Amino acid sequence: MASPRPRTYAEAREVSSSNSELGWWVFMRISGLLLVFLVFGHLWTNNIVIDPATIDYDYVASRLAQPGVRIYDTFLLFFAMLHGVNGLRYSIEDYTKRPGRRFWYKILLYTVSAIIFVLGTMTLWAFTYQEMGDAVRAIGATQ
Amino acid sequence: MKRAHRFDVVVIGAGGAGLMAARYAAQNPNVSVAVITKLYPTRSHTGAAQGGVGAALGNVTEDRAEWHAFDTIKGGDYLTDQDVAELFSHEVIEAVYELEHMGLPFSRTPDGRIAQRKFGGHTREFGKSAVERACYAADRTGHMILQTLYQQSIKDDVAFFNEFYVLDLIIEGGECRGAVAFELATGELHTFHAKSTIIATGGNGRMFKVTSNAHALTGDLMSIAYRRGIPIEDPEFYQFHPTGLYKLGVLLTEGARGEGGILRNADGERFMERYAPSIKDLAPRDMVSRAMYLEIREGRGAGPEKDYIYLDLTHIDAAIIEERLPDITEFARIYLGVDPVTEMVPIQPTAHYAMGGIPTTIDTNVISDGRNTIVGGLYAAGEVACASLHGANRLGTNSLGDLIVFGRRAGIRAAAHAAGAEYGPLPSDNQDASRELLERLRAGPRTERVAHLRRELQDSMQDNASVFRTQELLEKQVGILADIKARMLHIGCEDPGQQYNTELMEAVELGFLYDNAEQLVFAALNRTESRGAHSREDHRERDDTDWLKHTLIYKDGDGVRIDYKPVTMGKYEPKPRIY
Amino acid sequence: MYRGREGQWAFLLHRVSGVAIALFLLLHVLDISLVMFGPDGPFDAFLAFYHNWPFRIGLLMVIAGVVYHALNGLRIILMDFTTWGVRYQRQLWYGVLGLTTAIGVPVLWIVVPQIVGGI
Amino acid sequence: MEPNEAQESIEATEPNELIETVDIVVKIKRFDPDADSRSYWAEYTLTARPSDRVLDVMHHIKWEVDGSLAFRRSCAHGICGSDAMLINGVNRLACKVLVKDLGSKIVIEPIRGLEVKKDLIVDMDSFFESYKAVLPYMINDEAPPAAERLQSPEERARFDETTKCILCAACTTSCPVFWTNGSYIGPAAIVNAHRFIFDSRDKGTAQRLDVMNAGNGLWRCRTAYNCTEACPRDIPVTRAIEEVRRAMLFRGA
Ligand SMILES: Cc1cc2nc3c(=O)[nH]c(=O)nc-3n(C[C@H](O)[C@H](O)[C@H](O)COP(=O)(O)OP(=O)(O)OC[C@H]3O[C@@H](n4cnc5c(N)ncnc54)[C@H](O)[C@@H]3O)c2cc1C
Ligand code: HEM
Ligand code: SF4
Ligand code: F3S
Ligand code: FES
Repeated sequence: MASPRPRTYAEAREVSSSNSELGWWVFMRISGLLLVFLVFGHLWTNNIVIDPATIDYDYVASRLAQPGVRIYDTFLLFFAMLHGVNGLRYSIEDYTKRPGRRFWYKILLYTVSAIIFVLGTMTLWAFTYQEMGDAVRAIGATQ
Repeated sequence: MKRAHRFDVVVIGAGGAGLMAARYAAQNPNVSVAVITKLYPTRSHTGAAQGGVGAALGNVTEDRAEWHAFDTIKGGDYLTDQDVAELFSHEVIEAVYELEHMGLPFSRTPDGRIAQRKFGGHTREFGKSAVERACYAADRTGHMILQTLYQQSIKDDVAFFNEFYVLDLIIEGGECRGAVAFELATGELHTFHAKSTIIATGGNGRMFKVTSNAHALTGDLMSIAYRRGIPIEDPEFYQFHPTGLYKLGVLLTEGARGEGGILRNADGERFMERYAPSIKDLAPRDMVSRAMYLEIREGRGAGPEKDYIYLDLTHIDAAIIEERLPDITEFARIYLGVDPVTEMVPIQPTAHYAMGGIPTTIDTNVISDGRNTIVGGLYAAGEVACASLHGANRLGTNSLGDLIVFGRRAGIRAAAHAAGAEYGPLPSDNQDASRELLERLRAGPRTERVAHLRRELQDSMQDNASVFRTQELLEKQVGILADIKARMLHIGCEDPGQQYNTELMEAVELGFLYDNAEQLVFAALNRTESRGAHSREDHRERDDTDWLKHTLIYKDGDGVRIDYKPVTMGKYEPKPRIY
Repeated sequence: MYRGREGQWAFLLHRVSGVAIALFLLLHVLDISLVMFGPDGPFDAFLAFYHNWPFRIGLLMVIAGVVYHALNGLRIILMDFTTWGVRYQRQLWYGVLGLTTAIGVPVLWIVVPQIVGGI
Repeated sequence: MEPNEAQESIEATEPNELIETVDIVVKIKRFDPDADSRSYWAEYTLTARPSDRVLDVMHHIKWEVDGSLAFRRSCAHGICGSDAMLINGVNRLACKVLVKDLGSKIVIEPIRGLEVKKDLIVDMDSFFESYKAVLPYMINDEAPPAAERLQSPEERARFDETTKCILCAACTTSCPVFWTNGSYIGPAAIVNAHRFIFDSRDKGTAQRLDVMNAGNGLWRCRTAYNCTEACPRDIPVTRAIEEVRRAMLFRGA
């Protein structure tokens, strides 16, 4: 009745390839500390200071047009993504028992997060929203 | 898993003695070593020992090996073989240092040495005053010995067969060629072919109702050797420790009285004043146990059944109790719901230690008769063995010393023997006796229950053959044993399974226990004197002219045969044992 | 169910809240990135989806989760780097719960009408 | 119940409660590899003394009711580590918990996360493999002195608590991370590594830390404290884990 997952520590060592757990553990703590400020700051400005129900394209576009906000959000995006994705990895490793399945879940997680991270970065830096608004309006006008 | 194994050295038992033997056998590069044990090694009862291991290191005050040897001989009521005691008291010093080098975390003196404390019967200058001789690791010395030795065996990569019950020894032409064992996990029999076999299976305290011994201590190999024609030496000398928790037998260390604890009867009287006016509650174990029994028998026992004594610690500072006796405080609180700080603790003498066992030479070779004829390739060490270090009564802390000294000797000797020997041919029917035994027990009619017979055995041994013995009681016990023996033919197993059939094992163990009881009772019946732990009310005096000799009891058909051999004397002439 | 004590529940809540926030984060970045498609793009339509009832309640829980996760994260860091953090881990956890409520209630006071009111 | 039957059912007796008995229901999760494909609950109704150990109750069932019930035990007073079980939702030693502390309903299951072999007997080999992985023995190749290696009482005190471990597995099998991730090395192994890492005589710290630094080593611990609560020897397990982590973080610095 051989179990497909490594049951003993010795077996697990054979299948584990990285020794980076220490680094991630430290990172979770440092990023966690930073996130306290970043996340609460974010919540404060977007949920307390302004009523989120009033949020619309113009509000977001106008905020993203400010370089300060861009830099702030970049930090938030970067740390929250790494912190959160690594945290999700912990869960995958703890709850998926078969090494094969575990591998594919992680690939899926990393792919999705990479795409979203790229999207997020593009949102922050690829355009100025002035230009973008103009361009869109221009397209609309030609139709 | 294959069921035939071949190792140069096979060790049976993984307590202090077995692991020590395995370690030193494994040091010999020319031999392969395996350990067979019915429990996982760290479950062995060596782990229960609290007090310490006696060795004359002299770390606290001056001490000498000679003094230790003398104390051992006197403590053993002169039945100790004096050459063994001399050798022991010197080698135990080395052995303790070796344990320390293996990493044993001894408690320390302020200058960083192994800490030592006083213990009953250990004195300086041949009885002048108490000496700090017990080397200790807090109140878990045995636990640390067991752990340290197991750790070493991991380092040495010793092969273990855990949860394998040895059921038989293969003895052919005066030589041991290995053992047959039952694998608990699968229910299969395995044969271990060996050049040297070391027996280190511990005690047999479970033949009594109230005992400090583990459930696993059923004297298996004492019985197996006996069935294979090897005698048992001095089985009548069985030590009762005075302070076991009422009905449970869980041990409360001698340290409790060392810290000032007092024994009281139902009337609250400090009765030890009557029995040992000078040292009172700190008299030797056998004396205190006897006094407690007398009190109970004369109706001064406490409790609804008037069958226990109180250990009174209430006058001692609460902080001292908590700090120095944490374990026993916990035991009393958990198991009896009694808080030693404010209440008296109900106690009873508890069956503790077998001084006798499989007879060996000073080199741990098992011998098969009174002329010291050696059984080739067979060794024994630890509580199961009797090199006769403890004589008629063991001193506290000398058992752990025994394990490490004689365990080590056994390992070295057995490996040396194996390195120079060939495998003797294995009889083809080596498993037959074991298979028959198991089949009989599996298929038995079950008109008797194992648990009931065991309880009867334990109760009657406690009543008739424990602290006090008389011809009448012992003869009565002979009758009871005969009855139990006959009824044992009717036991059986409800569990038809092969895997982890613990019921079957208990049935086997009952048979072993029975043999141990038989050895004890017949030897005790014959010995018409009182010496050390063997106390005959009808023969109250020690009798050196007729009885300064070791018992050897043999299985003889359906009965027993008793023989004697002389005690090895030395520097010390027998004197009355006065403390 | 294993009858673990405070530590077990602290861990479980931390993990659940962490996963919830992380999943929300992925979604949130996705929705904000829709801004790239301009004012007439799918952004506002997506926001409308946020106004679904189940989603609003989920959002409230995520916010509460963030507060708990952040505070308990600080508790974990204290335990990792100080001996008294371990010794008083239980008290710290009650502190975390208390503070979560203390911060959470006023925040919800402000946020609930906003979220609920914006129908 | 006849009077002498009552006598038989007990080994432990609290003097004040000698006559007192209680009716209890014991539910045991059973599994017989020779007959069953899955485990089932068996229920036993019996009379016990409030001061009986759970182990006594189990013995009563085994000895008087159903001989096939399988469990491990030896010392019967909490020192050998054989009988860790999941009793009323918490890991404990059956010989160290009394009926009166549990009430009239007792639910007993095998400890979690290790393969069940029969009834309450689980596979301990994999547990011991994890223990062995941390090199739990003194590593010091320097020739020892003729007498003992010196160690001050303060140095000795540094690792006192982790020397108490009896390898009962109550901690590891109470850990929520271990339940779902059997390759986590587990608190018991870390406790035993701690015992050597903080021993001034040992020189194997680097090797041991390397082992525990690997993928499923001690960074897996999420400080759930179930291990600390479960330890029958009162070892501050989580604290020991944190100490080893810090040793790892700041080593060689
Ligand atoms: C509560 C208590 C406190 C004590 N305190 C002290 C003290 O302070 N100082 C002191 O010096 N002494 C003390 N003693 C005595 C001492 O601890 C024991 O005598 C000693 O530990 C016995 O060790 P051992 O190696 O012979 O056997 P054990 O440690 O009992 O080991 C027996 C081994 O044999 C195995 N075994 C048994 N039968 C079989 C079989 N059929 N097949 C395979 N394997 C088998 C078992 O699995 C086990 O591994 C104490 C004893 C008790 C009970
Ligand atoms: C606000 C401040 C935050 C702090 C102080 C913080 C702190 C921590 C810490 C210390 C851990 C490690 C837990 C452990 O090792 O036991 C952790 C885990 C985790 N965090 Fe955060 N975190 C914060 C915000 C976030 C955010 C914004 C997310 C989501 C994007 C997140 C998701 C996670 C996840 C999924 C885990 C893994 C949980 C587990 O495996 O048990 N955290 N956090
Ligand atoms: S640390 Fe405690 S719970 Fe864990 S194995 Fe050791 S004694 Fe048992
Ligand atoms: S229960 Fe598990 S998560 Fe850590 S603190 Fe104990 S090992
Ligand atoms: S039987 Fe030994 S710990 Fe319970």
